[in-house]
Amino acid sequence: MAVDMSKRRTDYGPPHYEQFLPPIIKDNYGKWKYHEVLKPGVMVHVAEGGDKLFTVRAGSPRLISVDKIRLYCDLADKYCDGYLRFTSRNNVEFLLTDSSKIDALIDDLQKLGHPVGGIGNSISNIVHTQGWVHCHSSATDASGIVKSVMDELCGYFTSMTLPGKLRIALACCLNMCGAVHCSDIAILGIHRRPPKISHDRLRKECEIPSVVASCPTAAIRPTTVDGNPSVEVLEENCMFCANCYTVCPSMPLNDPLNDGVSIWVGGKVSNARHEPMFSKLAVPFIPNNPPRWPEVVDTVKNLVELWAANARKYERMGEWIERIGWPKFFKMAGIEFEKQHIDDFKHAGLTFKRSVHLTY
Amino acid sequence: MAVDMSKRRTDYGPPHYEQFLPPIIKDNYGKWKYHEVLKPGVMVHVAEGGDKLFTVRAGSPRLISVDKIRLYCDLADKYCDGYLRFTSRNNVEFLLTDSSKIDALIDDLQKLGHPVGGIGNSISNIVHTQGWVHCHSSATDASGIVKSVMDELCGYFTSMTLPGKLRIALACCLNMCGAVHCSDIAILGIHRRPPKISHDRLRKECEIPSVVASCPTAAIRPTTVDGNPSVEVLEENCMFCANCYTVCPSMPLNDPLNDGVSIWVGGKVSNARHEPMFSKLAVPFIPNNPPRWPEVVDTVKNLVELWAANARKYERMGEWIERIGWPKFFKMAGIEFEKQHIDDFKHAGLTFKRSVHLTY
Amino acid sequence: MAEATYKTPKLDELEKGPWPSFVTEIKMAAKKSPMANDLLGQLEKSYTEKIGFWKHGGIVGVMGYGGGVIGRYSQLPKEFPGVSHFHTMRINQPAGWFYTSAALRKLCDIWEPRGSGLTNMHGSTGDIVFLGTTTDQLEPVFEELAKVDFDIGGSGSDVRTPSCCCGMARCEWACYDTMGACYDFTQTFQDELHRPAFPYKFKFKFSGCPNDCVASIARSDMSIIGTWRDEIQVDHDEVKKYADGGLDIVDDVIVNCPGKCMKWDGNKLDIDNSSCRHCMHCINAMPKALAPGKDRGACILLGAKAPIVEGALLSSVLIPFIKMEPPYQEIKDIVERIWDIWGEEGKARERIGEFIQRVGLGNFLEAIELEPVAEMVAHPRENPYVFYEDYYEEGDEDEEEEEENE
Amino acid sequence: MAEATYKTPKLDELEKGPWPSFVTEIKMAAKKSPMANDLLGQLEKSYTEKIGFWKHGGIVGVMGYGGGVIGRYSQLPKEFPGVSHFHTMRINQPAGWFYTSAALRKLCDIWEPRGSGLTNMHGSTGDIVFLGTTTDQLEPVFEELAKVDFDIGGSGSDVRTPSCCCGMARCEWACYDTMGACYDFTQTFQDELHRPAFPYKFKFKFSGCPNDCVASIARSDMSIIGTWRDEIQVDHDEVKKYADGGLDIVDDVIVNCPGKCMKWDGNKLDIDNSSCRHCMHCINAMPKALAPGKDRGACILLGAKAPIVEGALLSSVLIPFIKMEPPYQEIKDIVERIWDIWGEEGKARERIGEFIQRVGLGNFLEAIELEPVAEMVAHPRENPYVFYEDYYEEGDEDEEEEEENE
Ligand code: SRM
Ligand code: SRM
Ligand code: SRM
Ligand code: SRM
Ligand code: SF4
Ligand code: SF4
Ligand code: SF4
Ligand code: SF4
Ligand code: SF4
Ligand code: SF4
Ligand code: SF4
Ligand code: SF4
Repeated sequence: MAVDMSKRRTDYGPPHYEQFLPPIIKDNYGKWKYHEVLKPGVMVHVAEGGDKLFTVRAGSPRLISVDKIRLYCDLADKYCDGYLRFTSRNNVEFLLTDSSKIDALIDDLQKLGHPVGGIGNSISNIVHTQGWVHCHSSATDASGIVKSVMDELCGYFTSMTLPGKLRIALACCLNMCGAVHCSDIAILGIHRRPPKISHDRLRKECEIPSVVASCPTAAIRPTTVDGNPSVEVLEENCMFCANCYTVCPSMPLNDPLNDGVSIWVGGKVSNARHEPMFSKLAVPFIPNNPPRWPEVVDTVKNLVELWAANARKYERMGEWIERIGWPKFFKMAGIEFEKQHIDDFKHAGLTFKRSVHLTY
Repeated sequence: MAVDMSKRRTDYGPPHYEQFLPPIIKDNYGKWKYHEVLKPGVMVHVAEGGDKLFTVRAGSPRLISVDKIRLYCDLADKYCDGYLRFTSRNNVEFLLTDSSKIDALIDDLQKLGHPVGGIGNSISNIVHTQGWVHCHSSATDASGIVKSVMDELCGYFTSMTLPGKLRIALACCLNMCGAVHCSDIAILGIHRRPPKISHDRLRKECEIPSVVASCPTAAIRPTTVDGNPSVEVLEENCMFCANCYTVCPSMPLNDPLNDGVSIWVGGKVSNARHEPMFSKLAVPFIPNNPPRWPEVVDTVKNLVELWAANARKYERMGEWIERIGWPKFFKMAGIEFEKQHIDDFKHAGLTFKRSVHLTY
Repeated sequence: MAEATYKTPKLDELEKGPWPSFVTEIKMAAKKSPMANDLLGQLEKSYTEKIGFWKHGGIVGVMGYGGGVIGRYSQLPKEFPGVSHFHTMRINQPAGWFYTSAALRKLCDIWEPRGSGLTNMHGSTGDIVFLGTTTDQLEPVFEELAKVDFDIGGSGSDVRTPSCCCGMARCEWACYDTMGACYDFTQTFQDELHRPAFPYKFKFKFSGCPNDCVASIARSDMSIIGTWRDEIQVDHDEVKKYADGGLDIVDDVIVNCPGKCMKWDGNKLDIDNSSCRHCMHCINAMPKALAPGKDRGACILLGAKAPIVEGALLSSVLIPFIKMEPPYQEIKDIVERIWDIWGEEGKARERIGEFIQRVGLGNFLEAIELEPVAEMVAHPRENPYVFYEDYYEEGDEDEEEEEENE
Repeated sequence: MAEATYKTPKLDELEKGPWPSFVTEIKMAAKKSPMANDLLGQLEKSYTEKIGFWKHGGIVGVMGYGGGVIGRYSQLPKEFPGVSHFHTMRINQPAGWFYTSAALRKLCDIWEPRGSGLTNMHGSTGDIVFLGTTTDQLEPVFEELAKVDFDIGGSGSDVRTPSCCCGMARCEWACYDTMGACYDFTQTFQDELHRPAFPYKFKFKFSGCPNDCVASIARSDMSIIGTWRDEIQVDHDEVKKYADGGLDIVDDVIVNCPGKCMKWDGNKLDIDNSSCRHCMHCINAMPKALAPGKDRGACILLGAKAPIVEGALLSSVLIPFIKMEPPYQEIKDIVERIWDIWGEEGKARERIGEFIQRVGLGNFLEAIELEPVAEMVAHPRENPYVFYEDYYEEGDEDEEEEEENE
């Protein structure tokens, strides 16, 4: 592996985006006037000068093979001079100038098994993470739940019947690689058992002071095990965040009996109407039930449909719940309010109801 | 002082209120139908059966002599069979059944120097505390500022021209014996110099561990002075709360050069419309300027008039500011926004602006 | 009778202006009381030097009681001997602050010869404050008070003198009998009021409706606030009269409704009571037309306090709705359970609101044997740091399966 | 070419249903790649045992770079030798995720022979994720990438790969050139991106307007969100058309306006722009009729992050409004000052948002030489715990008086 470092090219950064822009975009860059959603998954952007750019959006599993990428390329070549893009929610978009080609493209996408939709008042793709496919931390799988949930909600991707946008995210552990903390509905993998310490390995792999310092609740204390320095965990102080594991491999939390999923609701990111909001705990625990996590799918579906049936136009999940109040939400959703729903972390007191603004 | 404890009467509690209620109230207890404000300081409560109770409310300095109480009694005897009460904001109220006597009572009250008003959309009495009259903790006087401010605002007590109620409170130190933390406008006495430790006395008077524990910012450390155990204060960690002084008399914070007053706005208690809110810092510091604290009086008056000129009907100070936004409030009030306005205590991060909902 | 008369040029400034003057009051008392006179002197000095001249605290009281008197001594007893002792006595006010002139005159007659002749009507907590006397007068004053049926109030780490709004005595909105409840609680907790045995003070305040005219949600450890759970009573004719009389039903009432639950078609007011937040605004705006419902009771909240040490708190919901009927046993039982756990595990100078935040509301509820309900929180937790309390060990697998099969 | 084929009854279930299946993708790749094939095997085992089988981390990379590769090893290398190494490479995506088929094909041709043939298009941060390869392939892949002008992205305690919405390329609401800015920042901070030297990661995300289509306010340490400060552009005829077309201007638009600053008389929309909060809602609802103003720029916010360790944060306002013009020097200077103080005083694994909370926003602003403005806070402090920084000593009296006389 002897490489001549002086000749080696580094720090050149990504290719400049301009070379990937279709001519119509180059011509109208910064000159778009308005857009219209023409039908599910299809919108047109009209430029000041009148040029029209048609976008066709298709769902994607995000985890795709190079073969699939090449198939996307084939479609791009066939319909839009090879120009395509991906969205911030991992959908694929084809950029057309000729509206007469839209239907044929949609057909081809559907044949390929990629539903067209996700634009406007629909459910878009689920932002998610690695899960058992790649990550050491995961308390659940990511892709499998996403697939199962989207199978069930696909009709809301390919139509535009909802009151507003609804954004779902999944993260397979508390690190929350994604948008889980600010999503209309969030699915979060959780551990529920304190780290199992391998004292032998810990001695070699980890720095005891940083392990102790890593714990947000000070549950970890230095101790001596069989005459060797190690750590112990005060189990009643552990809330299973796995920050110790991130710092020290000898403290795994993964545990098939106790890992599972929690469901969160009411977060949002956009500034539209209401300021951005965090997601809040709805269902504290659902056991992992691969391959299709039916309880998770049901719960999410019920939440979507409850919102769809009751929210006002434009009202995101959190805005709706804020209007009707959390007690009513729990009642309507048939979810029991439990001790776990009550915040008990640092700013807990600020979440207590400090008024008599109640509904009965 | 030898007292026969067995014969001594204790724990009998306050007299039963019923003996102090006028017959009209006994008759209509719990049977009031509605009320109307007839003119400043005068309202009528109408019972289901039609009985009418007239209330005349007069301002009071709260600190009153027994002579004044007797004068009140004389008026009560003259106009309403000896029945009177005090309000939760220390005003005095006379309870009449004969409306023809109202004007004469008002005349007599005014002769006595007690303005009639404070009902409806007016400024009521200032809730306040002891100050230099009685308390060891005070960073300012209470009664003197209250008198000076009320002299200036008296016209708003005797009229009903404001958009809604406006409630002012004063506390002479951070213990906040009163409603300062939830008032439309609050005047708060503050220290700005760390405790001056009398090491000699401390040794005798105070328990060092409780002194150290008393400090919310951990600014106090045990130390040795001239060979004796004592404490020291890390001055840059001290925010002058005087909790150490409450626990230990040898650590006074009172200091004529640095004590003074801060002004807070936007708090409320009632659940009407908006949930109750805390007051927020408007003016970090105004030096003590007895006997009439003209800078404090000016500041409060300006705030009242700014609110009166701009708030919508019913809108309390805090509701108004919330609608227009704090940046605009600071601009309109001509108050410079400074480092001190930014929270840096425990939940500080939750007060940062975490959206782009800004006005320009 | 006064031993020295002071020049008080600064204080004299405070006799000017339209608002009644506390200086005039002190001067009035000073004519008869050397105490009040020396108070004038010391206060003028404070106004000149910009600092108070009182020593720190001092524990004094009446026999058998641990609270109700605030000891106070001058730093300048030689200069102002009249205020070398200047203790205040807190006298438990009658509920609702109603008096007869006869009762008040008796109090004056007790206080004039035995104290400064100065009072606060009333203190912030609600007591009658007798402002300034000497240690040797405390017991005699108490003796005299007993004769006229007035007892001493709270101070220190005890139940503080409860207070309440005038409620049913004079307000059409009272959803329960505030004065009745305030008196009843005061009597029940006489021992706790007079003998400090808690980690810190504990205040009760009773407001008849969500307008909260005694600021209970901001200033009492337990706030009992009247409310209703059925429908707002509407007199449609009277609504129309308000509209005709110039009230802008949309701008003044509907736009301000936090429940966004009212509609007005120009003729009829329609309230979706299931979304009403019981804020009182519409009722406040149209007292002749609207009234709280008929199924009335109170919401019980816990934990308000001033900022020292952990920052100010408003009370938070403990019982969303409860009927208020004497002897209020259910509430008192809960109060006792609260005091038990707080008394046992509370730190010195830790108010109940701070205690709950430290141990966690969920744990606290378990200790006082109340079920958590969603009304207790503004919203469920946002952080994923949940203390799940049990986990399966490897051997438990069968159990788990059993559970699943159930 | 596959060495073993696994029975995957559980995973096969995930090939059913209308949504495209990742299992199908892995199977597609498995036809050519033993890595992908063994991934199938190990994943089926995870689905059976309900646990992942990856070892903890592992530091691998390409020469001269400290980030961009996530090391991953199987716990079961004997059972699944194909994934004994299974590192991911993060490839810096082109701004806005625009591609030509030609460019994508080149990437596929690099990855197919040298990795699993599996990708994420894209990772949560925005990178092209090459999913799974062996240590010895890292350097060759990088070499090949260099030839087609793709560079590696961030990981570890460095600048993470910046990302942006499509902005001016396809959106009429872009208030600045997100793609231009994203590219420019990425190029400027190449060193910081490739060589981790911070206390922790630092993410930039660029959104063209307050709709924030890359979730910058939730997911980036520095969020650059387009906005405007003059008046919303209104085409009144088009508003009328929306109204005629069935949009309920009052219920759908006005009631939802957080600034409460719109009026509609049935014919004309009136906006009080001085109260507009720039939320975008009215513009979103009527894209043909309304548009952001012409004086455009961005609001810069700081500090978002996921919950570990101190709880999740949204970014908070640092610069309420700034014109966005290359080379964005003023912003970059501030960024450098932020990194200086954070680099010096930040604790290991302390994100900038946590750092600011620890040292205090006021102190932080002083360190980076920015004046505090009211736009930075939702509201001023509620607690009275102010650190006043200077006090007068007794000797200062004259000074004080001097000040007063000035
Ligand atoms: C393509 C994409 C940007 C990109 O560069 O990739 C995009 C594009 C558009 N967004 Fe977005 N948004 C995109 C992610 C987002 C996100 C981020 C996310 O979901 O993680 C948000 C914030 C979501 C949140 O609040 O949690 C987002 C919040 C919005 C909103 C505000 C919605 C709301 O009511 O809260 C609008 C306005 C609207 O829909 O009327 C909007 C509007 C739009 C418009 C109409 C803008 C335009 O004129 O072109 C675009 C098409 C709308 C659509 O998809 O319905 N876009 N948009 C992203 C598509 C993701 C996808 O595949 O579904
Ligand atoms: C007499 C008193 C109760 C008592 O038992 O002593 C009382 C009596 C009434 N209050 Fe009050 N309130 C009294 C202190 C309060 C307080 C406590 C305080 O100020 O410390 C509050 C909470 C203030 C706050 O939010 O900071 C209070 C918030 C209200 C409100 C809600 C106002 C709002 O818009 O926020 C109403 C409703 C209204 O005014 O329409 C109300 C209404 C009323 C009514 C109209 C109720 C009635 O039907 O009799 C009474 C006369 C109103 C008036 O004074 O304008 N009362 N009221 C108190 C008079 C104090 C004084 O001398 O000024
Ligand atoms: C007399 C009174 C002020 C007044 O002028 O009205 C008062 C006076 C004192 N209060 Fe208070 N408090 C008084 C009502 C309050 C209230 C208001 C209320 O009860 O509605 C509060 C805020 C509500 C609360 O309880 O939090 C209040 C919060 C405090 C605190 C802070 C307690 C906390 O938890 O934050 C202290 C400090 C302490 O307890 O050590 C305190 C301490 C004190 C002390 C005993 C001073 C001390 O450091 O020991 C003061 C004695 C002054 C003196 O020389 O007479 N006082 N104190 C009020 C009692 C009169 C009465 O019985 O009617
Ligand atoms: C690959 C990716 C998830 C995905 O499937 O897309 C990912 C994967 C990992 N993330 Fe992440 N994060 C990824 C985007 C994010 C995001 C979202 C974003 O950037 O918009 C977040 C939330 C935003 C944020 O930065 O706070 C995120 C918050 C974390 C955290 C928590 C950081 C915190 O301050 O709270 C950790 C823990 C850590 O850093 O030790 C983490 C750690 C990790 C590690 C390295 C696991 C670890 O403990 O060391 C994961 C490696 C998984 C693997 O085996 O490949 N990842 N991570 C994303 C990067 C792909 C890309 O470059 O495009
Ligand atoms: S959320 Fe957790 S388990 Fe999932 S990819 Fe991120 S770090 Fe790994
Ligand atoms: S999982 Fe989290 S709470 Fe539990 S010991 Fe580890 S760091 Fe502490
Ligand atoms: S606020 Fe402070 S100084 Fe004033 S009476 Fe209360 S404890 Fe004393
Ligand atoms: S005044 Fe407050 S912050 Fe300062 S040393 Fe005393 S207890 Fe600590
Ligand atoms: S709190 Fe309600 S019931 Fe009591 S006086 Fe005020 S308005 Fe009337
Ligand atoms: S009480 Fe308040 S919330 Fe209920 S209808 Fe009236 S204004 Fe609305
Ligand atoms: S953030 Fe704004 S500018 Fe960017 S794509 Fe979304 S709507 Fe358009
Ligand atoms: S952008 Fe938002 S705040 Fe501004 S006028 Fe439109 S809806 Fe109102």
